[in-house]
Amino acid sequence: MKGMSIIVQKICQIVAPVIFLFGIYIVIHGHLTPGGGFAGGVIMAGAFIFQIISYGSDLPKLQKKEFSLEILESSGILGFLIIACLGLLFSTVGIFFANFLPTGKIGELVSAGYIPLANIVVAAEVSAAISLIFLAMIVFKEEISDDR
Amino acid sequence: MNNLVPLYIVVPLGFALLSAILGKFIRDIGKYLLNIGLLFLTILTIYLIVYVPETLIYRVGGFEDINSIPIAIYMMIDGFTKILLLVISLVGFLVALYSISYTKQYTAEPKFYILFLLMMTGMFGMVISGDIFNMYVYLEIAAIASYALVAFGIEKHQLEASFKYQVLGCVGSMLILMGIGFIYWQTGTLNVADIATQLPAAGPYTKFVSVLFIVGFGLKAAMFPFHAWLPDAHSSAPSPISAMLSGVLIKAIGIYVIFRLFFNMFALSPQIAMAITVLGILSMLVGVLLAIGQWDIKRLLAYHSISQIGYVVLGVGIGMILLANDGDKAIAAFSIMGGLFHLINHSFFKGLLFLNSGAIETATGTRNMKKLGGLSEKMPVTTATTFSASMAISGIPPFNGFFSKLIIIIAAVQAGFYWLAFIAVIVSIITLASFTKVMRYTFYNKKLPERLSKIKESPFAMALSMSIMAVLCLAFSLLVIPEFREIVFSPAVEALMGASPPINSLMGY
Amino acid sequence: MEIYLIIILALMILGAVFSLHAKDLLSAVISYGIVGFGLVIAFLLLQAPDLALVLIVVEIITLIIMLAVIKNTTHEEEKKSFSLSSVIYVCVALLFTLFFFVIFARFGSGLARFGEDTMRMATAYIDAVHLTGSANLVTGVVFGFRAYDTLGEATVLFTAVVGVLAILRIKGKKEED
Amino acid sequence: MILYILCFVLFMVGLYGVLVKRNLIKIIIGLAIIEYSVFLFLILIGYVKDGTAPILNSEAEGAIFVDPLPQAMVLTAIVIGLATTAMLLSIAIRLYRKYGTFDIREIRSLKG
Repeated sequence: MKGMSIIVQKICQIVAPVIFLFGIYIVIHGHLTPGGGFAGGVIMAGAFIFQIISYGSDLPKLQKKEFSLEILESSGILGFLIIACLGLLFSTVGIFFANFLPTGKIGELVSAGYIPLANIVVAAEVSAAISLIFLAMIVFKEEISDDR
Repeated sequence: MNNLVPLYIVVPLGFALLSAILGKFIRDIGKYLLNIGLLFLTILTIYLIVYVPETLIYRVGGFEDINSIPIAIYMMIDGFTKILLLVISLVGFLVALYSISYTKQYTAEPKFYILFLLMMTGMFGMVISGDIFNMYVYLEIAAIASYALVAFGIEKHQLEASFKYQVLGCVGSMLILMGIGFIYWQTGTLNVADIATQLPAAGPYTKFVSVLFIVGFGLKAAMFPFHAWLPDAHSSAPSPISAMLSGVLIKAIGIYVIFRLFFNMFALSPQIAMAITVLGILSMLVGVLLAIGQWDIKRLLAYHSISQIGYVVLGVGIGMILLANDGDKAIAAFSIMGGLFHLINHSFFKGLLFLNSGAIETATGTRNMKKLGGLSEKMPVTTATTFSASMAISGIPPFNGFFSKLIIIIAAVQAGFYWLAFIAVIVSIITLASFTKVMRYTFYNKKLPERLSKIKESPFAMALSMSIMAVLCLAFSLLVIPEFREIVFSPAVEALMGASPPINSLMGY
Repeated sequence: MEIYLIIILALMILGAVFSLHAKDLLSAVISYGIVGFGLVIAFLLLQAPDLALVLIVVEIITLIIMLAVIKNTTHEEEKKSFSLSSVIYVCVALLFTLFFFVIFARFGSGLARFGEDTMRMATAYIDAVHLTGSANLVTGVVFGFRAYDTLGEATVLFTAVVGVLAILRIKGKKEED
Repeated sequence: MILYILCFVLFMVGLYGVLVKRNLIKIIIGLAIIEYSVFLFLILIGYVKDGTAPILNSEAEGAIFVDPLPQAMVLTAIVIGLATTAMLLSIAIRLYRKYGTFDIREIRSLKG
């Protein structure tokens, strides 16, 4: 897939890291300001897609990305399931989604028990998932144009 | 005891994710994880049915009710749920056994098993949840997994069928979400038991909301006016998947929710009960009339699924009408038991029929009965299992279909709906006619055509799972005996009706 | 505040009608964007910042994917053939909307008017913040009280990705049989 | 009450797109419009007159809050809507590659 013009690539060089950083900010502060796992994950996926569109890359590199993103995605949800099951094992009364970490003072960065962990893990899963959907469509269109 | 309840979600979901990660490195990890997981869940369900008769309530997250308003999501396993859990796990395990050798023909085999496990997660989560929005989320998982599985073979007709199925499924889901919005608007809560206390008995508002739910879940269960997607989706899906769709999916995310909502959440109103029963009768008639002209085996079976679902809805619908017009409670309990018994039986013989059609298709390469003939010489096991399944669906005595249809017809007669019983008998006779046609044209009529001479019996895993299912078709007719009936059906009927008289007194022995 | 919502909703309906009647697929997809971004503004007006944030980015990505799909396909749609079914449908739709309006006008009084407080389960979510400890109540509900829904919902996205990858693979069946 | 009626009209426009239109992409757009109208309907229910966004920061001590529960539901439903649209689009690409057109009439090779 050929990339876009030099102007777009230069802008992407400057803007994509900022978008990615903004996504990480939204995820980390999920339990304090609006946003959270889903919003941050989607923004990170947007930064990734922005780079793919503006720079373009050949087929094998895209397929290699696809492989690593699938691993990231399934381990993301597995992490979320493990956090849920940790509630089953550790918390005093042993319930499925129990909040086994101390909830701390409301408003501080490290405060809401396992919610920041869950935010990070879900953000990884959502960003990998949406980038994979976009990659699958690009790789598919790439392969059709190859054999036509 | 309560900590067993989340296992129904953790095991299939955990195994799906493990097979997604490890599947990249170890060749057939998905196949084994699927079978081990479903075998474990079948044993867990049988243990729950036999040894844990009481209802299990489980608050996810451990948040206690604040001044008697439930704030956590409830997981609830009662008698009715256990029947569905048994159907899902046992039929799922046998179909997983069957698909070990069936899916060798597909390229992305590991993805097939990941999607199968995710469909199981969706169905289990849907059946054990006691919260309507939670039901919607897990319904969506099972639905999206089944959309992908229907289109797994990527031929023209499979893609087109899956697209039509997705469009109607998505419209159904959005109607359900709108219904949930209306209920939240009226009651302010999402817990099924809590809504039952808050919802006003029978105003025009509750009727509008129940119509929304009937249309939404009717689309999912392919009842009469909304069955357009079922023949295409079930006939073009890979055979183990159409066995799961017909046998289990339309029950778990369609019929189960309609009964759960209209018995436990909405107040019983005579008009709604009559509407549901009429839909059941129409599905019964339309399904079997459309099935007569079919020559493609799987399309014929798909139309029969619609008519057999009509039987289940008819059985439980008569009970609902009697309860709504506060008629005789014993007959209502009896007819609900007949409906649930037919639900279990239909899962087994319809699943077996689809597996047989898959075996015929892999052996001969075609499903069109005109091109088949005289297979009984080369494929004795498949012939035997198809024979037992055809007899079961047409309701021939030693098989389970006969007993459940008999109970529904007796209940209809006792409840005074004579023309309902008459229609049920007529439909059963037409079913028998179309299945003798299937047996004659595919297995017995003329000499084996020469191009089919070199076909061989279906592979071991397929033959094993088909024969186990055929034996189960016979074994489940033992459920009519009072002791077994007491264990399996009394808690289920009680869950739906609230305290019900013992069913044995009715059968007179 | 209601006036702005009514204006935006009218714009969304116009955008939706135009996107369905647009001759060219590209203009259909772009006018579909009107509906999406109108909804983002409606969410902001209805005090739902979380949703506005998620929806604006999801909308952009949906538009990108749709444009990728119709990039080099036939742009112009088939010629406008007058179909009876669309007329029937429009009449049925008008009838149904009238019926819906009558039902709502007659007994709508039983329901809470727009802006009235209908919370029952949610009052507990607002008072029992200390249980989850999250300052953002919506994240507290999504990841705390109803975390089981979020697990299901992350699984929905995982299922969709595996489904898309399974459908978009190149060869469906192995060549030999 | 006018807001709920407009929301319902948007639902009917989406349903029109799904039932009457013959182009695959138009059907997918119709479905997405139905989804958006149901999300708006859920949030309209949750709105409380002059309530603030449900965030507990310093200056929102005694303020009235908007209902957080429909917002959590719609957050989940948005991602489900994205998943459904992605599945529909992948099938639309595949059908386009096989049939060369997005028009459902030519694709309508299946009977009844």
